[in-house]
Amino acid sequence: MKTKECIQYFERIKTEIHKNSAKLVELDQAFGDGDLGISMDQGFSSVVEFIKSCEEEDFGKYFMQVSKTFNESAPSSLGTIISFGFMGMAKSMKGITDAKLSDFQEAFKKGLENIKEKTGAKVGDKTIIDSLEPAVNAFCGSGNQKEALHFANEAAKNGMEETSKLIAVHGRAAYHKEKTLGHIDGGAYVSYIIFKALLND
Amino acid sequence: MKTKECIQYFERIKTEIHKNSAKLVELDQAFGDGDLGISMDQGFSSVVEFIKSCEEEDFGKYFMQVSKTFNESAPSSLGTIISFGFMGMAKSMKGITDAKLSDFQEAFKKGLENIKEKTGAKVGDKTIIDSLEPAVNAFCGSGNQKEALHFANEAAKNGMEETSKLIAVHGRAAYHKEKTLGHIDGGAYVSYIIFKALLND
Amino acid sequence: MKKILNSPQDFVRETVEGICLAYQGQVKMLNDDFRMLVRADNSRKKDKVGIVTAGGSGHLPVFLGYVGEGLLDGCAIGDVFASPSASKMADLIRACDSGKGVLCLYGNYGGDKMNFAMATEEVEFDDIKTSSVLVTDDIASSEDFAKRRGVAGMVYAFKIAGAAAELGYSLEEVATITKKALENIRTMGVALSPCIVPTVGEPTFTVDEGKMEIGMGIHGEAGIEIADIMKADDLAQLIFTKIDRELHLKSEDKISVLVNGLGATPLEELFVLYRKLVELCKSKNVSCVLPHIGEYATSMEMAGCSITIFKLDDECLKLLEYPALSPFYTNNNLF
Amino acid sequence: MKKILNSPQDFVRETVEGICLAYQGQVKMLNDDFRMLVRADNSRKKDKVGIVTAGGSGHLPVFLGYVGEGLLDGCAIGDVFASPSASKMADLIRACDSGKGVLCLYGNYGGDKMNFAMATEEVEFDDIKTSSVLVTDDIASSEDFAKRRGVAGMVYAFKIAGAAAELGYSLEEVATITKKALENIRTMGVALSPCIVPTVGEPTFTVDEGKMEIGMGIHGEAGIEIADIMKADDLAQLIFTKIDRELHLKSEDKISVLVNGLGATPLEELFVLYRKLVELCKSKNVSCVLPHIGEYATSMEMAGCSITIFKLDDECLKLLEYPALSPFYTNNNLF
Ligand SMILES: Nc1ncnc2c1ncn2[C@@H]1O[C@H](COP(=O)(O)OP(=O)(O)O)[C@@H](O)[C@H]1O
Ligand SMILES: Nc1ncnc2c1ncn2[C@@H]1O[C@H](COP(=O)(O)OP(=O)(O)O)[C@@H](O)[C@H]1O
Ligand SMILES: [Mg+2]
Ligand SMILES: [Mg+2]
Ligand SMILES: [Mg+2]
Ligand SMILES: [Mg+2]
Repeated sequence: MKTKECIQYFERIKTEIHKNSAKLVELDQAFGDGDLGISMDQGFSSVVEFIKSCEEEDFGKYFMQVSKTFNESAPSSLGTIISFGFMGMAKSMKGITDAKLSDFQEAFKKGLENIKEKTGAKVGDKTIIDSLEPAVNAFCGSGNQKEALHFANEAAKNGMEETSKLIAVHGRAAYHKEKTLGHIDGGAYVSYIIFKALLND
Repeated sequence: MKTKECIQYFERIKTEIHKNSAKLVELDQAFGDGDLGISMDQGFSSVVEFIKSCEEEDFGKYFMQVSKTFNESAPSSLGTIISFGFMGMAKSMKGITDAKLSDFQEAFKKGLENIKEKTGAKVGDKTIIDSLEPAVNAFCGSGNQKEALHFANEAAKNGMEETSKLIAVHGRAAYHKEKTLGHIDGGAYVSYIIFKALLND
Repeated sequence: MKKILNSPQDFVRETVEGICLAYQGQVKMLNDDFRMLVRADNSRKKDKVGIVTAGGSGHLPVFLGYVGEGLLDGCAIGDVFASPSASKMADLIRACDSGKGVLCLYGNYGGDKMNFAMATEEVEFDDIKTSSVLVTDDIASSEDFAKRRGVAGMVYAFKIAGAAAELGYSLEEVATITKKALENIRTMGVALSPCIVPTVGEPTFTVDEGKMEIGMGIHGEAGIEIADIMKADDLAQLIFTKIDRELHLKSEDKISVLVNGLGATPLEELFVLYRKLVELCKSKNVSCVLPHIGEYATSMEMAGCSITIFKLDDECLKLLEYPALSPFYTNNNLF
Repeated sequence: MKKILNSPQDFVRETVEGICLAYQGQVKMLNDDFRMLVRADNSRKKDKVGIVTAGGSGHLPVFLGYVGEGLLDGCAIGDVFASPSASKMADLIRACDSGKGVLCLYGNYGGDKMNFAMATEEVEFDDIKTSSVLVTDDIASSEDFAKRRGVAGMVYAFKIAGAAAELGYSLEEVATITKKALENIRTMGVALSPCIVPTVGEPTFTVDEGKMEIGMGIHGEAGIEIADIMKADDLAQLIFTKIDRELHLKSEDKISVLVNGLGATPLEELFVLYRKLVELCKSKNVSCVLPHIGEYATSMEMAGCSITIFKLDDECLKLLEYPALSPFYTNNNLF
């Protein structure tokens, strides 16, 4: 796969995020500041705008620019967290111009790792990680792209739903402690949307 | 009449003003700032409070103190205008300790004159003068106190009612020009209340 | 009533007590009376013309906030939106006279005017010379200059008079230059929401959602018209045009602009207005110096703003730049 | 939406353009980008530690207003209530480094933290030393000091860090004294009414008539409890007691108090609160110096206030008194 071919995936994510923008605002309003739908919308549409005219063929440099673009237009907490993810992917894919599934699997792992390192969040903390980590693991569990994405999608959904049983310890939601029980985390929902869009069922 | 005997008159004015306080607020709200009922209430109750313990026998000094007291507690436009009135009365009654009706008639004239001099307002300008001037003139038209007050009361009432046909040129109401047509002037209404209370019918 | 206070009756006293506690080295009550504020060094006062003002409370930093070096020597205040009494004004004038006379500089409102008339008459007996200059900068309040209300433009008038007095101008000269300044000062404002007089407890007027009242006075006096809320640029243009019609700004003129918040309007919005005003000035080759942007004359929690333009000649510019220092105002960080 | 603006999307840019037009001699955009503000003399900068901050718009004078002498060297801002991006922060840090390193001093919010983490990592490649100090003064936001939000207390932190840098402290020393100051700074606030993010167009929360939200954050983060509006004296007492529980004020201690208006609350009310705070301090023989009373850190048109207490040792007092000058802040008229 070439960098140019990534456009369709980002387009799908952008569309799916946009469709769910009101839902994300609602989730973020419960214990955050309610901007999640807006910032994710901005972030992914800026990335799509950017990559359409991006001639970079090196996946490393490509994802580094995606990371910067995303952060510039969505410098919120989750926007920056996702930028950390792209940055991890960039480091992992440096020098690659024709990427195989295994390259992406490695890149997703590195992206997840970078996020965990920078945020200090782990599974169980009621954040995007609760959906992202199981999804990335599932994605790495098959050599077939369609199947990998299918597993990932399912794991992302489960992980997202599980967050309603958790108490937030990071971000604005952490001020509300026990009150966050019963509510789904907005960041985890974003992860779920991303994998749903990638699968494109 | 001695200064001590003035208390009953001031008491009556105070009571009548208090009863009409909401009405005065309403009149002042139309084209003013709506404080007329409150400031008149304050002014006359402070004066009553003060003269109860005032031992001054000289009518001149007595009204000078009434003027000061009134102004201190009601330093609004009309409050100060009425203080100018008391000041005019004070000057006219200097040295008198036993006042006759004619002394009061002279004092009322001087009070009115002082107000007109200080404000520059004249009959027709839609102010307290439109009720006060005819009332004072009528009050001076009889040697019998009861009758004089009766004439004054009637003139004050007519003058007050006439203000609804006039256009304001002084005070806050002047900003509204023609719009003030059809409305009674609050200051003129105060004059009417005063003479009504003095008559005590 | 969304206010932080104790009893409405104590509001003015407690405000002034707070101010005196905060700025002990700079201001104090006269005769321990919270209705009169003078500079802390009032007893060893300078040999200069005294500058005093008076008016209702509820407009901080107007009036109390302008008692300071190169500004006012003293100020008397009444209840919220109400004049103080003549006797307070008279006491204040006496305390601020150093033998060179006292300028009474205040907004053109009935109560204040009548009380100052009584007070100046009173101090005449003590052989204190006074001169009165009325601020009538609000172009929305009347076609007739002399009948206009005084609003935010009085801040510039305080600044000019204070500096002139500091520089040794005589009473007549201080009055003359202040009047000359005021002839070149115009203001117009808009209100977006009402304010509440504490003793009343509810708004004395309303401005409907989506509407603004153009030309409304700082106590809620009715304006020229009620309009839909307009864009900041259009508002700046509207007010600029109305003021320019009177000041006749021309190429190479110098002005100082005061974009004043009435209370609830965020500072950010004032800068959006200022941005457009500079653009309008540039197109006429008028230059803007020493802008004043912030809350200089408020109406408690009223939302809205006013724009004042002060056309400067060399003398006024010099006086505007002259150092001034009160706990609420200084110009040393403005240029 | 009762706001004076053009399009919500242009609000932040136009605000900053207005500021730069108003105070040309003092501040300017970095790289003509309205998201970064530096001192006008940035190019010939002093040989000293740089102090920068960053955060969302809508809090004027925080953050832009504190770029000035003896204060911040630069500031990056995001949209209303949103962090700027890491690349702006990185550019800013580079521009404010004179070789002695840069202190990143900002409020403890997720977005700002993550972006500063990314930015400081980025400038490390250019061999720029940075140190980060987070402001966590809001006692209502968590029991855990490190998890608390940064609110008005950051103004004191800017002042201390700025003065220390001016006096030639090293990066490590500036960071140390600023942290020490912050250990002695506590804030708590109340909100009486909401504010509106321009792009959202309606309030993101409500405070019912007759109610106040105790401990609400400056972006509307939920507080500790919703209470009936209380008397000013009771509110002062409540906040003082909560803060005192942490600062343990004792006889002969010196403090500086910041009574901060959130936007729509009249200045008068802040002085009513200050009056009571001084009384409470007197009863403990604690003395109040250099009070800051006014709008220092706002949430646009939110009504409410916060009270910050800064317990001073000799070093902090000296740094607090050290001259500071920005278009929005100076301490030369406060004592
Ligand atoms: N420290 C953190 N670690 C991991 N995820 C976090 C952290 N802080 C916030 N998040 C995630 O980000 C989401 C909120 O994102 P966003 O709305 O951008 O935050 P904010 O508006 O407060 O900057 C949360 O739902 C959570 O999933
Ligand atoms: N210049 C004036 N001359 C005579 N009467 C006046 C003048 N100005 C105001 N008044 C009278 O005072 C009344 C308003 O009084 P008041 O409510 O005390 O004024 P304000 O609240 O504006 O100070 C008017 O109704 C009018 O009768
Ligand atoms: Mg959010
Ligand atoms: Mg009135
Ligand atoms: Mg009045
Ligand atoms: Mg946010």
